[in-house]
Amino acid sequence: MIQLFHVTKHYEGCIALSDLTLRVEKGECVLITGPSGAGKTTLLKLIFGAEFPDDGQILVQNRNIARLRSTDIPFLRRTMGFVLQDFKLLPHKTVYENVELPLIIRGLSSFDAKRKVSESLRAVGMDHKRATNTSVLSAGEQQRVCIARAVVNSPIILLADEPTGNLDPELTYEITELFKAINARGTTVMLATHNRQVVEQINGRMIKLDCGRLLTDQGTIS
Amino acid sequence: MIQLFHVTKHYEGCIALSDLTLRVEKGECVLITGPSGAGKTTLLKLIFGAEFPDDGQILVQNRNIARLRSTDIPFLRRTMGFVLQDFKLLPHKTVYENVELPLIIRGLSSFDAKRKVSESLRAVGMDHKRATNTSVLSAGEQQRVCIARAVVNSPIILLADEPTGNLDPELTYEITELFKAINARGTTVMLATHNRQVVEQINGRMIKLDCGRLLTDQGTIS
Amino acid sequence: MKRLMYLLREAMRGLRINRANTIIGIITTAFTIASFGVFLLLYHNVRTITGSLQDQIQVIIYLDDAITNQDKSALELALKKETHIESHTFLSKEEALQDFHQQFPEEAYLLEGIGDNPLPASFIVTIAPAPQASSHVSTLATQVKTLSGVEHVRYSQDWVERVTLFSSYLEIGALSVGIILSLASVTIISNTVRLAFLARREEIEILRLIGATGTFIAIPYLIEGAVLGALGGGLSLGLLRGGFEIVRDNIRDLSWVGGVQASINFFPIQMSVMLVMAGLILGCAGSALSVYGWMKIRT
Amino acid sequence: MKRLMYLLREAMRGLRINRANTIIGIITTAFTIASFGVFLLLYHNVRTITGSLQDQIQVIIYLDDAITNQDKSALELALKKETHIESHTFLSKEEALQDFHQQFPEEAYLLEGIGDNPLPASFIVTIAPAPQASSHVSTLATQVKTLSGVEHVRYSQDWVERVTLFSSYLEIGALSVGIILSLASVTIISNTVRLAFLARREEIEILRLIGATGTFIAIPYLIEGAVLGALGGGLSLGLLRGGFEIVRDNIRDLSWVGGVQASINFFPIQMSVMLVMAGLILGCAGSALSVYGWMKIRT
Ligand SMILES: Nc1ncnc2c1ncn2[C@@H]1O[C@H](COP(=O)(O)OP(=O)(O)OP(=O)(O)O)[C@@H](O)[C@H]1O
Ligand SMILES: Nc1ncnc2c1ncn2[C@@H]1O[C@H](COP(=O)(O)OP(=O)(O)OP(=O)(O)O)[C@@H](O)[C@H]1O
Ligand SMILES: [Mg+2]
Ligand SMILES: [Mg+2]
Repeated sequence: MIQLFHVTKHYEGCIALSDLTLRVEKGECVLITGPSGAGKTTLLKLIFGAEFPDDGQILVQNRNIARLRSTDIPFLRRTMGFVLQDFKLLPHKTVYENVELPLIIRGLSSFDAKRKVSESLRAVGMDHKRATNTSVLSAGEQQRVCIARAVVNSPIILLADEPTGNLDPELTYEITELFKAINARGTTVMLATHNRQVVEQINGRMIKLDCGRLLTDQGTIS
Repeated sequence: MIQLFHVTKHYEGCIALSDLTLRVEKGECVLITGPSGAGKTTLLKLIFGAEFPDDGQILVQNRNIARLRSTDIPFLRRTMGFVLQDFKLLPHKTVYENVELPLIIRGLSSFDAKRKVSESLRAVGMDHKRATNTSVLSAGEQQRVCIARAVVNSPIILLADEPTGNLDPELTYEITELFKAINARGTTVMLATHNRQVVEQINGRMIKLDCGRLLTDQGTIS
Repeated sequence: MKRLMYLLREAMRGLRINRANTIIGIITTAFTIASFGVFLLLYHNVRTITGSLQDQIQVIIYLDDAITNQDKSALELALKKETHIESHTFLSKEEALQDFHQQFPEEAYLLEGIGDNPLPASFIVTIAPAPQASSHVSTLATQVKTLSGVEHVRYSQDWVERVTLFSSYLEIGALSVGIILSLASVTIISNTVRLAFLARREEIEILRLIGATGTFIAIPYLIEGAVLGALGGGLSLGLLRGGFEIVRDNIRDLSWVGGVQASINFFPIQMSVMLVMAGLILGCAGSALSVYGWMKIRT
Repeated sequence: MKRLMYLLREAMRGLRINRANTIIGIITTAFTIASFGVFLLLYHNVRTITGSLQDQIQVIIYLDDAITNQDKSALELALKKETHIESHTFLSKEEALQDFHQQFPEEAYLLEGIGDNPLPASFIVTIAPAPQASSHVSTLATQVKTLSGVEHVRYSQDWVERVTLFSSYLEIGALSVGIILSLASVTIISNTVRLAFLARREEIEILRLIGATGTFIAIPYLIEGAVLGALGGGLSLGLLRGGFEIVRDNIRDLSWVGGVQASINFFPIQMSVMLVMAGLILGCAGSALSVYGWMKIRT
């Protein structure tokens, strides 16, 4: 599903990832941990095609991201869901419109869209705020809308970057269960987190990064 | 130091705080917890003068915030430090410039400023990235710069909103220790958090909010 | 359907939300197109005026008072054979005197004291408008001068050349100004749209992350640019019309250029429509320029 | 010191980073000021031209050929006493003929056949320039007409009135256009700065959170506005100068308005400086408008 071969990514004056080789099978759930600035976000961004590696190859669904034409990237992205660390919700739109957007982009019929959006908003407990502007939501609420948007179109791959950083323990539990359920339906999940609770609850394969290096890679598909 | 009398804050279609009465003494360290959307951020924003209450009175350092002229607010703010949940760093400036800014605004001499900025950057472990643009930092790094900026001018009151949401357990420990040290020097600290580790480590007075209501208020100055 | 609706709604929202930006865009476009329009209007009118002036290039052949009827018929025959001549009329001594009284009533006293009519009879020859009209005039003049019974031939060589020269000057001027201002228009609109763009940079980034194609992202901006440009073009038309009316009224009031006033005209309707269309196309082009330019930089 | 440095650096950074915005701002300001400048230039020149034309209001008194020397001296005395008259010169019959030959060489044949010189002697009277000059002219004319030995008095009543009218029209026109365009300038600059503002909205919010005063936040924008306006004013001066040279060259080339060309002039240096200063002040005002307007809304 996802394969990285000797991937290196430099930024001005800092190495975000160095010589990383990794293989994630279809239907796996992988946790990525590591201290602040270890390269977790960079890793996820590379898989999503939001950054390009300086060196090495990245295969996602058997396509080489580094060689993909820029016009093909949107279509690859439509098969993935992404929960960003800084949310990236459209600020002038309501919760509903934000979650609906990936469906509009895919050209889904209005009827189908309505059902799917409501479903995923309910799953993260944000259905009661569907008509609210996202810019006025609390941080935890924004994070949940983000998760709803990522899962609304049943993606083949779900990438989540610190998805519970602004959530209380109870919600963290529920959201983690949601990720587990999505994974159980066959979606490949990669989850960057600092949260011990999440790590314990998922209890699956865990990759540990430090300063852009792969430190440990424990456990496989449970 | 900080007193709230029957404070109520409505937003369109939702009550963020209702009839809250609270008293925080000088030198106290208060933890604010509660589920997502409980009103923690709103409470801190009211104390900081970034929002105004619909009803009730707020006294900060014996000044009534609701009655303060808008030209006086900047001067009140200069005595406070604020760590925001969404960081709010100036994106086109370096780490150093961001932390220096509160000092420039206060008109501090260049020599003093240099020392203070370096000190607080070292405290959060971001001194090695002082020349980096804040927009390219990882989330945890941004959060730490935010903390450095809040403490650089030894504020009388320090308000921190989820300051460890993007930090790994080790850094969370260190930052929490930093807050404790600042509190020990006489600064009043109010800290909104979901993190059990932080709650246990500080082990002080804890306020629990839910749906804008004060649920519990346990413990006093330890 | 849903997608189309979304794109249209986005374009309208863009115009509404960035109202300041929209208004600036329209105003700058209007001003640029209007400055171009002023030249176009000037050119348009000078063309028609010089056209009608060139229609009236005349050679006046004054006849000897003692001309024989035979010489007169010979001269008339010669004029008829000349291909560059459009028409000719005969003006007798009496008609000439009448004309003089009519045209210069104040100077009429000049001729009062003199018993005899001092004005000669003449042929007034109108040259057919042609690119080389002025050279035809001079050859005709030298030919006719040699005929017997002709006292004097009058035509204004420089005046004809001057009109032709001015007309060609204006043509070059209008063309170059037109090109420069078109470029300016595209630049200004492109900058305006780029600003709208910068203001919504994050939105675009988010859309890309969700998997929107470049076209999907660009369309609202292209629509915005087109609407901006068209409105700017319309406004410029209004400005031009207003300015034109003021100028015409003043000219009429003062009746300084008496002969000319009748022929000052606004653009015909097709040209007006074309001006608005030009705004629309420039707006779209400006948008495209900045949208695609910007997208190229970003992944 | 450090604060001042910071504010200046911020202003420069604003101009540099929002380069598109800056350029648009300068161009729009330049265009607006230039459009105003065109009117000012026109007004300036028409003022000087009509001024010099009004200097030359003349009344021509044609004398009877049979005038006695006594009548002539009486007439001259009367002219000398008249206060509105600036100067008068006598033109004898011979001089009149010479003048005619010089001025209308082509029409000279008109007078050839006639033995006697048909042109009368005349006094050419120049009226002192004054607001009521045209009324003085007509009263003078009626007075002089009754004197013996005067055959005819000629003056162009309408022409004088026309010049006065045109001059006052232009004054009103320039004033109203000036006011409208000044408002437009302020609006455009204010919008431009507001855009710069919107683009940096978050920065301002952050500064407020850190405890910056309104003044501290506003100063860089005010400097930006002033620089923008001044550069716009300078550019407009350049545009005007360029346009002016082109127009003057064309006028000279064509020598259509021969008498006028000498008196077409660009602004004097003080007026140029004032134009740039106007840009600066408008820029600053526009900035202030949008900065303070915006800050009022926000806490
Ligand atoms: N665009 C960029 N330019 C320069 N440096 C960058 C850029 N993006 C990231 N970095 C640096 O690369 C390193 C890794 O960043 P990354 O965001 O992957 O960390 P992370 O593991 O996600 O950290 P966190 O837990 O704090 O989110 C950091 O030191 C960061 O400063
Ligand atoms: N400007 C606003 N307009 C409308 N509603 C708002 C606004 N700001 C906050 N709210 C609402 O008020 C409620 C309380 O928000 P607040 O940010 O205080 O929550 P919080 O306790 O900080 O939550 P979190 O833990 O998720 O950060 C939320 O439901 C939020 O949607
Ligand atoms: Mg990260
Ligand atoms: Mg909050």
